[in-house]
Amino acid sequence: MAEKLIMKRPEALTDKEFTYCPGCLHGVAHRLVAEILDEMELTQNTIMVAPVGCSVFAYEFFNVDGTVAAHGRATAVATGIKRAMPDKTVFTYQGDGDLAAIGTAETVHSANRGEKFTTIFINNAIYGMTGGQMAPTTLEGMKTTTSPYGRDVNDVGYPVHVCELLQNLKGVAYLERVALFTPQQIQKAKKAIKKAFIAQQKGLGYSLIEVVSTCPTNWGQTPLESIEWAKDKMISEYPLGVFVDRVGDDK
Amino acid sequence: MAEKLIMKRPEALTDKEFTYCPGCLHGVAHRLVAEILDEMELTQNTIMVAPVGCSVFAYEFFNVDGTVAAHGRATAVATGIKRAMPDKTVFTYQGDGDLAAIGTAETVHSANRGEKFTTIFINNAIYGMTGGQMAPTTLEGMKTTTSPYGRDVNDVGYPVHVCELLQNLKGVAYLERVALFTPQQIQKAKKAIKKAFIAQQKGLGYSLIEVVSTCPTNWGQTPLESIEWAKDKMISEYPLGVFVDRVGDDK
Amino acid sequence: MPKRAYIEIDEERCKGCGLCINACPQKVISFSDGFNMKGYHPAQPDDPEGKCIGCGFCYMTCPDTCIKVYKITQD
Amino acid sequence: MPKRAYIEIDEERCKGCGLCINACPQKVISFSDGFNMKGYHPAQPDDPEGKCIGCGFCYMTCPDTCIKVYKITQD
Amino acid sequence: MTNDKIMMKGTEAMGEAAIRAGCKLYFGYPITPQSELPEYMSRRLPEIDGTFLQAESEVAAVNMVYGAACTGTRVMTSTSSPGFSLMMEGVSYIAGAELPAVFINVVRGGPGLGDIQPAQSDYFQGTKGGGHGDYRLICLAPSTLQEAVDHISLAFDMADKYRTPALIIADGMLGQMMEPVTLPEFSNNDLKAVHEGWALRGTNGREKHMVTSFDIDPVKLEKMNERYQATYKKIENNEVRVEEYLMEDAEYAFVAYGTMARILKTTIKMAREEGIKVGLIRPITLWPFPYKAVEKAAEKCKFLMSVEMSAGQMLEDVRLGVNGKVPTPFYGRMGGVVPTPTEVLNALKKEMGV
Amino acid sequence: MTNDKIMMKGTEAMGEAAIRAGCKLYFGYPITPQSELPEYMSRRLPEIDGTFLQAESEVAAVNMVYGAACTGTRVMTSTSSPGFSLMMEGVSYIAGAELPAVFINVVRGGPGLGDIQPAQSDYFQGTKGGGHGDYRLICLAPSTLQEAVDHISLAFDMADKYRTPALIIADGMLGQMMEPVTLPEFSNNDLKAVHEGWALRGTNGREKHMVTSFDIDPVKLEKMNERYQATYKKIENNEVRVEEYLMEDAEYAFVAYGTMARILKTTIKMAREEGIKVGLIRPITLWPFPYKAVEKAAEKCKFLMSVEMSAGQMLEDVRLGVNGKVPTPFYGRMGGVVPTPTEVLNALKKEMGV
Amino acid sequence: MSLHGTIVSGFGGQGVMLIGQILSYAAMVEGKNVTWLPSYGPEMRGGTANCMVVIDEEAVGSPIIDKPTEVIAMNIPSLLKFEDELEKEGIMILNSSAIDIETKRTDIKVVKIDANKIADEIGNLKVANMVVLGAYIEAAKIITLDAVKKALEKKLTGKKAKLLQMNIEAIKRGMQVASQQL
Amino acid sequence: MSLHGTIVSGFGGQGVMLIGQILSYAAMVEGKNVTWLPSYGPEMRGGTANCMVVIDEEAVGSPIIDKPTEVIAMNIPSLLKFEDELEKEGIMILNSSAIDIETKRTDIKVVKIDANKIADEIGNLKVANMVVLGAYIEAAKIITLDAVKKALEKKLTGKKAKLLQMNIEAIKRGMQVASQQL
Ligand SMILES: Cc1ncc(C[n+]2csc(CCOP(=O)(O)OP(=O)(O)O)c2C)c(N)n1
Ligand SMILES: Cc1ncc(C[n+]2csc(CCOP(=O)(O)OP(=O)(O)O)c2C)c(N)n1
Ligand code: SF4
Ligand code: SF4
Ligand code: SF4
Ligand code: SF4
Ligand code: SF4
Ligand code: SF4
Ligand SMILES: [Mg+2]
Ligand SMILES: [Mg+2]
Repeated sequence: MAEKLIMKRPEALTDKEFTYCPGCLHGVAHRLVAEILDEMELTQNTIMVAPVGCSVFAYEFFNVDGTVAAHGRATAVATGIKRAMPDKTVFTYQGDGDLAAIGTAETVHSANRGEKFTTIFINNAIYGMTGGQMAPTTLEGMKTTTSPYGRDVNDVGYPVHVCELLQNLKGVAYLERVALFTPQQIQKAKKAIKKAFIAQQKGLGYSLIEVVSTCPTNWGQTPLESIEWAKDKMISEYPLGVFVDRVGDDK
Repeated sequence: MAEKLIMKRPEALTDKEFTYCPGCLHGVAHRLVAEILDEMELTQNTIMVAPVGCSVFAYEFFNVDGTVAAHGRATAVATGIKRAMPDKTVFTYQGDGDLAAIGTAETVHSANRGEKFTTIFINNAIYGMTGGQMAPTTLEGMKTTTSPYGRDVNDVGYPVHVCELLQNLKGVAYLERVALFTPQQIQKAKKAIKKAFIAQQKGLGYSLIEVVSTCPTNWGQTPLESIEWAKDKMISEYPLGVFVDRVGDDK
Repeated sequence: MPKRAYIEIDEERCKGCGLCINACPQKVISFSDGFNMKGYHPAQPDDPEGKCIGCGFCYMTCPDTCIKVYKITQD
Repeated sequence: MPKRAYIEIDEERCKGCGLCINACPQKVISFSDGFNMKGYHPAQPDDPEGKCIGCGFCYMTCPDTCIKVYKITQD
Repeated sequence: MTNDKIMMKGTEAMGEAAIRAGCKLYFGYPITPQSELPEYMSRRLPEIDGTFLQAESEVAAVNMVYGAACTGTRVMTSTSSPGFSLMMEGVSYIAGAELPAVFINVVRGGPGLGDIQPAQSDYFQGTKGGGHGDYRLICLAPSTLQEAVDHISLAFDMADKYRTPALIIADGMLGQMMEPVTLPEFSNNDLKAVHEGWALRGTNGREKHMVTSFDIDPVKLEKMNERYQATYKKIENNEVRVEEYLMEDAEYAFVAYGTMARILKTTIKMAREEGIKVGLIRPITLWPFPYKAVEKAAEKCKFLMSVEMSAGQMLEDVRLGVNGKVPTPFYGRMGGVVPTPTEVLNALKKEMGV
Repeated sequence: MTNDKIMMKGTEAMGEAAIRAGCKLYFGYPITPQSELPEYMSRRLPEIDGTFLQAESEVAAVNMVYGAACTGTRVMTSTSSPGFSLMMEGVSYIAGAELPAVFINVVRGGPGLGDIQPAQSDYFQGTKGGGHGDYRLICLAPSTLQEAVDHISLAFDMADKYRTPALIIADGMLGQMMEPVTLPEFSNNDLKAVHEGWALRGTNGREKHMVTSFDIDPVKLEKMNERYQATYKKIENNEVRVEEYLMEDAEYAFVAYGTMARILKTTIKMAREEGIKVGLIRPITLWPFPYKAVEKAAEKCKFLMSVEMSAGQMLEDVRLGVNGKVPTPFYGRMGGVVPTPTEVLNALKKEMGV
Repeated sequence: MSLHGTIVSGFGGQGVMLIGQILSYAAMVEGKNVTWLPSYGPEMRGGTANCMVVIDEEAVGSPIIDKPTEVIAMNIPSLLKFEDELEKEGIMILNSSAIDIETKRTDIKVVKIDANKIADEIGNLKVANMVVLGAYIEAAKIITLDAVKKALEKKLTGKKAKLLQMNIEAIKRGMQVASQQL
Repeated sequence: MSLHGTIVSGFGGQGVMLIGQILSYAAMVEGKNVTWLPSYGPEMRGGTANCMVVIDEEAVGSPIIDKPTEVIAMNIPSLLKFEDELEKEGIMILNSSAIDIETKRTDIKVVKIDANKIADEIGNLKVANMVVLGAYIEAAKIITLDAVKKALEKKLTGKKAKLLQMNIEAIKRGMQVASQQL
């Protein structure tokens, strides 16, 4: 009879405890990325770009060289890094405010240029770090601290669908929307992230994984409530699926 | 026997001579907008926003209240104006560098918010004013002063298709791509511009007309050559047509 | 056939781009030999036989709004 | 049935979110009554009957990487 | 303590004061430590039929402000340091186009992402011009919540009067704290009429109006610049504001503004208990800077000590005012650290050689 | 005149100088009057296996520079006034993250859109910090094309040495003109090794590297700021550069930099022909500013006259250097107007009372 | 002593900001000068937050005090964070519903209160913070129950007015418990 | 006079910048100090552009001179723009292929040259600008033909080298015409 440790904190994470709220799925997304880095043996050759957002500390959590970009500019910073070091693996990790509001131009143009790095995009429909303001991805009617009467789509616009916006850009090599609300979804998300890194490794272009996530704190919900709410509301607004796949199935 | 003046410089233009190069179609686009303003009797109640680009002087050419926005920010400025004066007609006039490079975030978000103004977008595949640098819309392989070896789409990305990028945003009420290379196209363009202003008048949302144009000077062509080249090359990259129409046919 | 229409060109405003000349189905516009004060050879109506049909193509294509089109009606 | 698997939880790292408890198909995790130094009631393995199947759902859902999963192989 | 005092968060009190001053539009982008201001505006502006819009970025926000200001309607934005840096181009445009608008920078520790704690390290940016070109911002530095509230309508009034943007420099402490304040009455000036002569509102029969910071001809652009400079001269002549606190008998003077100044009042109390005759010059307008008050103090004090939550920025203006007459020592803390009354007292004593 | 002199446009000469200095990446966005620099780089960088990338905006460009600089590779950008304003946040981040990088601002008339003629009205922005927080840029102001070329490698070297960004302030005249220059040789320093200790290049077995301008803890952020200030102090001690032109016997002194200084040399020639003993203090580094040279001049000259293509910005530094000893009159033109030698001579005479 | 600096600290959901605000409001009602300053920022997102209330007879200079004179700790991290900073002879109110460890300080006054239990007894877990506030009022004696009542009347208006009684009840219960420990 | 300021002005396509650059290069070859400065900007997009060449025995101070000593006007707007500014006794070279009006100045030296016609005769309309340059060389006598030849050799390298002869021919023809008018 033998014991085998089959699952544990991946090597690509440092020992530092995550600064996220209880039940916040940023932590799950981190772990998945770290697992892929380990599995693909990229950890030693990776440079990451953290955003400004709750995940601003991400560059401390991953066991890779890293920096934090100005709010919204992670893909510009990654462009600079990748162009200077084309043989390294580079990824950005960004929230919806960061990527789809202030960073819109950088997102669209990095994707259009087919920059050869990967973006992990956490869509939690809110500005988490600054205390729950409306994000471009906030759902119709949803109350936030800057949409106190509920998001009025006629006044402030509709939830922005990042994958749908980027899917026609030819520079995009892999684009998928995943969620983290069940173990099954988490496994699927991991596969997606892997494909994104493969796209990068193969130099096929830009890859982005939109991770539909939660923000229990600013949604005013318990962790479990937030998961249930997201399964229902978030996924019906943000359907999961593969939008662009130029990688193919041979891994 | 009587004589009737049936066509002449519209009232909505001032007497100032255009500062454009010989044969530059910015002038035609101006005239069309001015004709619509006159026909719809909007001239007295319109506020326009000129961009930074060759049409930076546009606010002097139109006989309406006007300003010039910082490069790329015309739709943000128009948002401010329209929100302050919701009963005025507001339009921006922008080049491809302005609207699709530095102004990408403002463009996408103004469209997504369904801001109730109109954008006339001149796609001449180049930065005209600054001397012919590559634009987001520059064609594959096209030589410009910053793509001296021809636009390498693998390195700097593919021509950006603004209508295709915006067409899935629900805030958009009218979206059409037109050209100005034949009298017939010019007439069609005029109808499109009219529809865009109708969309605004009806408060249906954001309207944008992409006008495929020329830049004889920076393309290094005579005016006639530029027209012929554009008919062939520009239109095959940028197919004309209606992308969004929430106005319908009753005018 | 009686003269149906004619055009006027503001030659000082004209930049000699030739788009009107190119667009005119009746070929009744030509370049002037002289220079205007901008230094261009401006376009000029060149319709000795009164062939202009008042289609306005010249007006429509002119980027510098130099052209006026007149219709002559027989009433 | 012999014990097939078990888990360890780093209770000081745990934030008591309960996601692992919710995800466990065997319901062999529970909240501790005490507080950890972060002030939370941490999750704890609660598997007196050895029902854990080592599916790793707890590991997968835990946002704070508190959980280790061990398989017991009979060889 | 009268009944009409209420407790409000600094940012919210400023928001309410803006609404009472007739501000009709707010464009902004969230950033700590001032997000409560846009949040407050998002609740309040719809109630008065005003417009709150969260922009996609600070760059967009400042240009929306430009647009709304073109119509001569009272409009404002607020942000914190990195966000204000992003606005620099827009601010320069607004100044160049002579548009009245109000900005609030709730300064935090820098440079770069820095932190979110109170700081005063954006003084140069606010007073000398962080954007390009020869422009100035009227720059107010409130020290208490009451003053912050009062500065709001003052800022709008001056912006309208001089057709130039005004900036309120606060910091995270002033923005986040609550203290009792009296809110002003609702303004009922006819603000629309003021700008009839130039604002963009549709021609309706009159000559067209153009608003621009642009002239391709340098001679004409210089004329525009001369006009700006004439305005700035007027503001320098009329609008310098300064508090002189216990300066009558002062042998030493602190120079400090905003939160720092309020903390120094505690230091001064402590010092005076020990018999040290120290006073405070508190610039209320950072631009125009109260050079005269500083100069006057330099005539009687042994030194003027600039105390800042920065590496020493206002210090340069202090030195320009002192003009070599007496020493100008400096005490400061950086990166969001707020000096305590005691540590400044110690610094003062050290400088005095005691 | 030796054979190795060539005629090149200012911007292009600077571009070539950068390539010879080992610059491997250029990110930028076109803007007059400096677009020839990115244009030149787009031709040249591919030839040396470098990277030219036209960014979608100046905001993106400066952050690409940030990224490339994180890897310790030589990288630069160039722009003109409104574009540099847009970079202010990024510049502050780069300074805060202690990244070596080179910026060129080819200054044009402002504020706002202004015009595209040569100006010096971004002095404050460049020297005091247009972005937020307590940072400084090493700021070089070449006066001739040759000097512009020489400043490029100097800027890269200093940026590397001090791990801090450097800025070259030029203007449209310097950028657009051609004059004979000698280009430097190709640098063959091992630039990569310099930054091995901190640059982001993948861990490959070593401890991870982190580059940031961020620390949520103000005490730690203050420590970072203390490190920056220590660097700035070193630079102030070592890197002040100034030209003193005909100052030995000068009774009056001009203070001017860049294009203005070169024009003043003509003025001085004219003045001396009339027997007026005037010299020139020409700051070559605007930051660190040559306060000592100014102070020394103030000891023997009747006045120091700051002459600028601005409303008077460097004037404040001149006054800080003079410290009240003698008058500091000012002559300036704004909005892109370039003063002629004659008009400055007249201004000088007026000030002299003749 | 005329100058008080009180820190209230706990989890986001524990109502610590409100305790501080009611306290400030009450001080204002009593004609004292007062400032309230929250800690802010992503120390731990959704983790421990705190605020500082400075009450002075004269105008408040600095809204930050190096050494608090009173600390209300609602959870373990708050206790750990502030126990060292508390002034000698200072007052520490501990919410024993969430704190099962002891302070190591011996030179301070400690009041322990099982706020959740009491709140539960009253019938609404949300008033646990008011129970703690009651303990503070009794222990610190800076503001009066009367002033706090007035403050609550201002805060609880409209639909919330009906909660007033329950809140006051909670405060009184807290005062009772504290008085037994002092 | 040791200080010359020459303005070359015309349409974008007329090669005015090149005239100025060749001139500058030649001045450098001759050991003179020289600066070349283009007008730039969207005055009229694609319209008239000009450059100023300053040649001095000493180091060039200002690259802008208030009053040019020579003007080369390639089209009507250039004539109109600069005729007033030209120094008394200054030299005005007029490209009469594109200018059918007269200057109103009577206190200057004027050389008119039908550059297009001559270029056409030589066989390439593109060398019209060199014809004009020739006229300038002859009229202004600041730089020598030799220096200009050397400048052209530097400019016309590679594939363009074969154009050298034609350019020199054009310059000589321009010099001829000018010498007849002086
Ligand atoms: C220029 C600038 N603007 C604003 C901010 C403030 N800010 C920090 S994070 C953030 C948004 C965070 O939301 P998101 O990107 O969705 O990330 P999340 O926290 O939700 O994971 C904002 C607005 C900033 N730091 N810099
Ligand atoms: C912030 C800023 N960046 C750059 C510029 C320079 N600039 C002026 S117009 C322009 C691009 C013009 O191209 P486009 O928008 O396509 O208009 P076009 O001239 O082709 O009509 C640029 C880059 C500027 N004025 N401001
Ligand atoms: S605020 Fe929201 S997104 Fe941020 S850490 Fe907390 S739960 Fe996660
Ligand atoms: S440069 Fe091009 S776009 Fe601009 S005016 Fe000339 S032809 Fe038109
Ligand atoms: S109206 Fe028609 S026919 Fe007449 S000149 Fe114009 S284009 Fe020719
Ligand atoms: S189209 Fe207009 S500008 Fe062009 S040649 Fe004809 S009249 Fe002249
Ligand atoms: S491994 Fe599976 S069965 Fe075992 S504790 Fe975890 S979730 Fe439950
Ligand atoms: S999921 Fe992780 S953090 Fe949450 S309760 Fe379980 S072990 Fe603790
Ligand atoms: Mg988010
Ligand atoms: Mg264009």
